[in-house]
Amino acid sequence: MSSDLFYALTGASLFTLGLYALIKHAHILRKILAINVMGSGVFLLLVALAAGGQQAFDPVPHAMVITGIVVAISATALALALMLRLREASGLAVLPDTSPEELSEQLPEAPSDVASKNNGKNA
Amino acid sequence: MYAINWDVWLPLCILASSLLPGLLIFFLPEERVVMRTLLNLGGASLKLVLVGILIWGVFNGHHYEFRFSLLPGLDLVLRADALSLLFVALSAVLWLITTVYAIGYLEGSPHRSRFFGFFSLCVTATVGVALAGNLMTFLLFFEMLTLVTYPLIVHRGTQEARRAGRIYLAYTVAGGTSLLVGTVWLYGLAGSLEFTSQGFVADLVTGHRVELVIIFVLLIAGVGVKAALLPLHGWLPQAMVAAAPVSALLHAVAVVKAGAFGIVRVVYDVYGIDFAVSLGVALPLAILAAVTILYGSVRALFQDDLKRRLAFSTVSQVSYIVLGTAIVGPVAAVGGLVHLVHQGVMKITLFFCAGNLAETLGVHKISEMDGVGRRMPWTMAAFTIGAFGMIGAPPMAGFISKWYLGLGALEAGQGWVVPVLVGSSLLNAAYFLPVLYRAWFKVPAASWPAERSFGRVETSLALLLPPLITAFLSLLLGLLASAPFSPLQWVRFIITLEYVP
Amino acid sequence: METLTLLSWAFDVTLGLTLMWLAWRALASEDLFKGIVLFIAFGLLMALAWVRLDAPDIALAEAAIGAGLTGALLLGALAKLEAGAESRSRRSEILPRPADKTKVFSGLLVFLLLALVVMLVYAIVKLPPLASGLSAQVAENITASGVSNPVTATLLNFRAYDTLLEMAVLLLAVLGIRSLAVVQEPRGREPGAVLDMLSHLLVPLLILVSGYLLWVGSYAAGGAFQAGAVLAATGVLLLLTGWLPGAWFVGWPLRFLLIFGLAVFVAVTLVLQLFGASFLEFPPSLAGSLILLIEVAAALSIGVTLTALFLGGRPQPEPPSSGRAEKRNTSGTQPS
Amino acid sequence: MSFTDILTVLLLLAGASFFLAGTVGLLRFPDVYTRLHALTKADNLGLGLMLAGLALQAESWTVVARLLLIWVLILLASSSVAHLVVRTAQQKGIRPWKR
Amino acid sequence: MLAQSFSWQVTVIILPLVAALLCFMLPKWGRWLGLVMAFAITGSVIVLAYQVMNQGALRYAVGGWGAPLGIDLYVDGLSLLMLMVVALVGLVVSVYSMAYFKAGKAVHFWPLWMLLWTAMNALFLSADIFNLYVTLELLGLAAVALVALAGGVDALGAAMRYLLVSLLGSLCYLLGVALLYHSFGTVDIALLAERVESTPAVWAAMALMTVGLLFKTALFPLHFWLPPAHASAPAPVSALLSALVVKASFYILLRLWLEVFSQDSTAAAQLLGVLGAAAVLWGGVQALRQTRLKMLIAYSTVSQIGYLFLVFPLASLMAWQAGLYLLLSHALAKAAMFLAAGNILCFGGHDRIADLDRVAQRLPLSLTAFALAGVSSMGLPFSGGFIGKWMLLDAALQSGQWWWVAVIIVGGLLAAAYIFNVIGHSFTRAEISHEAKPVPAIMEWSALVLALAAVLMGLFASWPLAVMDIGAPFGGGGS
Repeated sequence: MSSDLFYALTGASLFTLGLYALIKHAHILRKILAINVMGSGVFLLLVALAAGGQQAFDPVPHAMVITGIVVAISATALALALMLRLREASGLAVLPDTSPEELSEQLPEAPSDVASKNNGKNA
Repeated sequence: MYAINWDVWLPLCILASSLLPGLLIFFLPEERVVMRTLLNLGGASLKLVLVGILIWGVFNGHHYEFRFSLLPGLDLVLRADALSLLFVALSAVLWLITTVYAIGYLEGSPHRSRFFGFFSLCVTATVGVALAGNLMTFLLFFEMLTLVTYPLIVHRGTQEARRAGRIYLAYTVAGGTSLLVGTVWLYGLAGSLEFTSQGFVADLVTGHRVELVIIFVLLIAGVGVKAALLPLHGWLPQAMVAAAPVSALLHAVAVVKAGAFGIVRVVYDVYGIDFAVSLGVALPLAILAAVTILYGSVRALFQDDLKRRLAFSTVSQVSYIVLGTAIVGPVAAVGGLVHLVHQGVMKITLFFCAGNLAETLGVHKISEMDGVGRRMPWTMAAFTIGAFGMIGAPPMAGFISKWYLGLGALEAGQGWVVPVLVGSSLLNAAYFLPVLYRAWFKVPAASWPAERSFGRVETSLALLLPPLITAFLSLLLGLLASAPFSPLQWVRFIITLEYVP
Repeated sequence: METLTLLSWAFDVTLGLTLMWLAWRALASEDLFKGIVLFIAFGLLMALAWVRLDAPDIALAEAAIGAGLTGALLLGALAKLEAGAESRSRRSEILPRPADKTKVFSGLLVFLLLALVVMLVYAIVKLPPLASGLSAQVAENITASGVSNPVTATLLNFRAYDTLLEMAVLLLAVLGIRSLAVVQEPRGREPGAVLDMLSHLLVPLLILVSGYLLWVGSYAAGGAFQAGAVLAATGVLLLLTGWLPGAWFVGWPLRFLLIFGLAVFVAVTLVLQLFGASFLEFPPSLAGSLILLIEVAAALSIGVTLTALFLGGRPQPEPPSSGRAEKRNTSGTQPS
Repeated sequence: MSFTDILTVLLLLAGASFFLAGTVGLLRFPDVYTRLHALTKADNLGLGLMLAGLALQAESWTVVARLLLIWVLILLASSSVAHLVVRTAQQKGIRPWKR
Repeated sequence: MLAQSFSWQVTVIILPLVAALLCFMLPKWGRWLGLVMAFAITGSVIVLAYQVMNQGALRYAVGGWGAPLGIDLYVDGLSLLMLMVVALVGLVVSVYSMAYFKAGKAVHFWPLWMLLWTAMNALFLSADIFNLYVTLELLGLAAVALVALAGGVDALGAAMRYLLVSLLGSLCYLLGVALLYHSFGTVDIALLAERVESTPAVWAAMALMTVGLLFKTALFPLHFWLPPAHASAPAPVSALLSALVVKASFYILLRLWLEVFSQDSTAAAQLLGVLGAAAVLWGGVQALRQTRLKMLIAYSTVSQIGYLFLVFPLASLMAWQAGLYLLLSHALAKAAMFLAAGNILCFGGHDRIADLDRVAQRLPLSLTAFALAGVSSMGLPFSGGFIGKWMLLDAALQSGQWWWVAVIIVGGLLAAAYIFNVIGHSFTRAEISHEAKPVPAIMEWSALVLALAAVLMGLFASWPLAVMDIGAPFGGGGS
């Protein structure tokens, strides 16, 4: 197994790992981190496979990844700003219909008004 | 560049003569009464004139057909054939009369622009159904009819009206869906949907008999909802909450008639009566119609609400048309088809009268009708003519229909129909005669539920004239049945086309 | 040489495993701050991996943008998140791994993800080995592209259209952020003598580095994005040391700088189209200088844009009454 | 292996050991001030040694100049950032660790 | 030379981009600039349409390189129709937004909307799967920013979820791009279609890209993000999202399945069909249960999207055409519905269906727009929805897969139920009337124009169907 292939497999694993974290974690900041990890995995895969050949390296995937990195930071910045705004409006940095039991488990001392607001929404 | 080819554009103009006024009326402010009335009556009269030209043209050998490509291989076709002329003429005449009546009836009530807008659209759809030259076009206007009658039914805006509207939609939308599936399926098998005398299915489809039976059931179920065939009639009595002109329109001109007309089309021009017989679907249809006739009459017997009684009467009477269509034989077919016209004229009379009673005296129930004939002699006279027609008393229009039906059944060797006819006539008598007795011979109560005074005449002229005219018409149709150009002669002509040996 | 390959192989495996471990820890750690720091470390090691994969251009971009600026963004956001929650305990703010909705759901998820991994691994292993890519075509056309660094040639010539749209994405992020929030009344911090001096030294140096990266991009690793990222780092540093954009700047001058790169890009291609070139076609004789022109504008815009992303909202110009001259004074140079 | 090669290896090893020391300090020291202290001092020195080692292998003087530039840049950057961190820590009221 | 190098395809992409820059640079003029540019963009789409109808499908090599090295733009009947529906809805929504957005929000709306338009036009013209990724991201971020424009907890939360889902979808898609690129050494769709063969990597790419795009298209069960996002966005944005944005990812999916993944994927196609059927039913039932008008419309979108996936298992020319026709008419109808709902919301300050009677009677035009659009959604004549449904039924019956017929039927009945539920309320006589804010006439007419367009699509079907054949995107003119 060449090391390039190994990097490609690492990329695939990172993608999956990020996907797992994206689904499992409630905090938006963590979800954003997860998305970034997934992105890194995809980029790694994209370039590592290109390096596999014996010929001169293929610059096209490199260009694609640079494009991808810039897109990723744009998305991250927007997501963070949105998160802060959401937090300002709702007092919580989780997605709106996170189930109340999930919230209460994470947040034993959550202010009651927020919890009730969420309950109302779910009902 | 080209001279306008009227043979193409006339059918479209007939549609437009109610469509455009209808659309314009929507945008009229509520208080522009004169303008609205002008548009209404102008459109109705124009349509009548155009239909007259159309009939004249057909007799002079013109072939009227408008074609517009909807999809590759599928056209929107408006064509004036013998059968469609019958229905077009009926709806054009009755629309004019109903419009006059509706103007009188709704005077001063809210949302009239909306009402008359949909009223015109409703007639547009009916005329479209009548002129449809293929099953696709028929389906289009049939569905449009569903949509535009809904606002008329819920027009009053009460909870009850909305409930009735919901029930109406539940039935008709489901029916429309069934019709749609049947049509698409048939199109897939036959590759064409053009109506032809004696049907196109037999020529274009070989084999697939099971599918064709299923399609027949789907199509009949689809149109049968509007025709209020037995298990599908539930919406009709509910829809009685609508205003009297709407009921008149629903029962006599538009919805129910479109359904019955659809059955005629499906049996004659889609399948062809011979092919339908060979598929073995004609007899079940006839039996279903017979059952509906008896069932409707029996239910009518037990209604105290006048309009509900009339509604069940409609359920029963419309099935005469279906019965006549499904019995194999030209004579019975004549009886069925001519009933399309006769029932329309008679039933509209009855509904006008019921509306007059409600509007003038506040009388809705039969038990309140004691002696009403003395208070409103003209109205009740019209009612009496209509009722006798329904029973099928000899000089009246209804008699003609029943006579031909019975004769035709015997000719076709379906003797079981005769007892049905007799039984139904007896039941008709049983539910109409007591009403007449009450109205003419009982002593009126001290006061009417909600009386309005109209001076010297018993009610406003716009309400009184229409029932008188239609009553007169139904007398005339019976008396002059064998005159040239009477509906009976016309129907005989149609049937000779359908039954070419 | 045998030992060297073995050694490098061992290095690659270690690096890959470390990457996975870091990612895992960054995502799973109880403390958000720790998670972010680990993520930054992850980014830096990613840069190392890029170097190992013969991708120095990406390594630079990753180090500057992926690890550096993203890290700064994340930390800044976390700081604001915590600043808003002073009443609450830090522990509650962290919201670590949520409880599983049900065990079944969790199991299903793991199963699906395992299936995903198996599918990916199988697909990758079974990938036909030839995979020549487009290196031959790139090599063939590199002389016509006007630059000798194939990555830059791809980014700014062969696939310049991607880059154009990508700059639109960047602009879009700023637009989105500006529509979301106004930066709250900034607390002008005194830079202090030491920081002031250091930033005076550092800022020109960074700008120099940025220019160098831009210049070198035409034949070696580097280019507009990397240069822009370094510029942005400068901007972020300035913001951190208490420098604030002056009131005169946050109106149209700032907006102009934000769209400058994109505008030049579009303008150049439109002018060329007037002369008969097709969309984004650069005549070989002019391609080098045109690309440089676009890159300069792009780098400037990218720098300003990324800094604006870090700022996290639209700066509100001061009301004119509150001493404009004074503000300008505190904004740029030292008051001391 | 020439003399310069050996010198390079020695310098690199020395640099790496300083890095190691700095990292150990970062992980093991008790508070932010002491950790920064270990990190900046040791790492700057370690980096300097490494760059010196690499400079011995350079092919031209321009490369040496660039390596030097890198060192200066890192020195400036790390001292700026260290200062910033410490100041923030102070503003937040974090007390220096005392035994 | 000039004539050859100049292309209206480029104009269609560059114009909205320039418009975005101008609107951002000159915020005070933003509204008027936006409107003028909207007309200009629509005009150039019309010119492009004229060109394509005369010359057939066009391919344009950006930068003169040509695939596989460069990026190609490609326009055929399919992309042209998408461009045109975007132009029509976009123009009307622009006019509507002139009145809808007050100064503060307008400053942000116009540049974002123009970028969204850029993204859509670029997406429909691109023939390059990596370029499509970039346009997808541009589209997704612009859409999210527009949703968040509404402010408020609901909108922000919905936007956040939408953003995360959108990014997840893009990354799945990008991973597929990576696999395809390394399998065949190109990212050009036409070249991929030539070179593609059945390998594990292609299967993995198909799965990943399909799932990623399904996230963005919000096919059941990946629709969870759509109703809150579409319901809480500002009305014109809801219209754009429901009418156009979800269709963009569907378009990519369609292209890929038609060209790249076309061979032996029957099982996967059946799966898509099943999900589509579930969406039709689930969306319909959920729409019926909603108490708020905009939520109802959003769930209706979930349901209507399901129909588009019923064409995958049928896979005949007629089915593809039916799907596209449904897509187009749904775009018009749904935009009209959201604009009408926006008017109602603006007028009465709420969109509770139960209290609609007091509002709707005083906005007859908006109500008419809603009703006409509803007719199209139900698939009743005369409307584009009816034609699409007719063709879909025809295709389903011809392929012998009658179970899809049942789904289409039940879906139509559900649609009728939830739409008449709204219309019925508006006919109720109301005792109390509302404190109402007047709605600018232009907003009412905008909704009506779109609804009428949906109705007209039911009458003039031959023309769009003829356009669909340009370049034979659905493979072969025959059968």
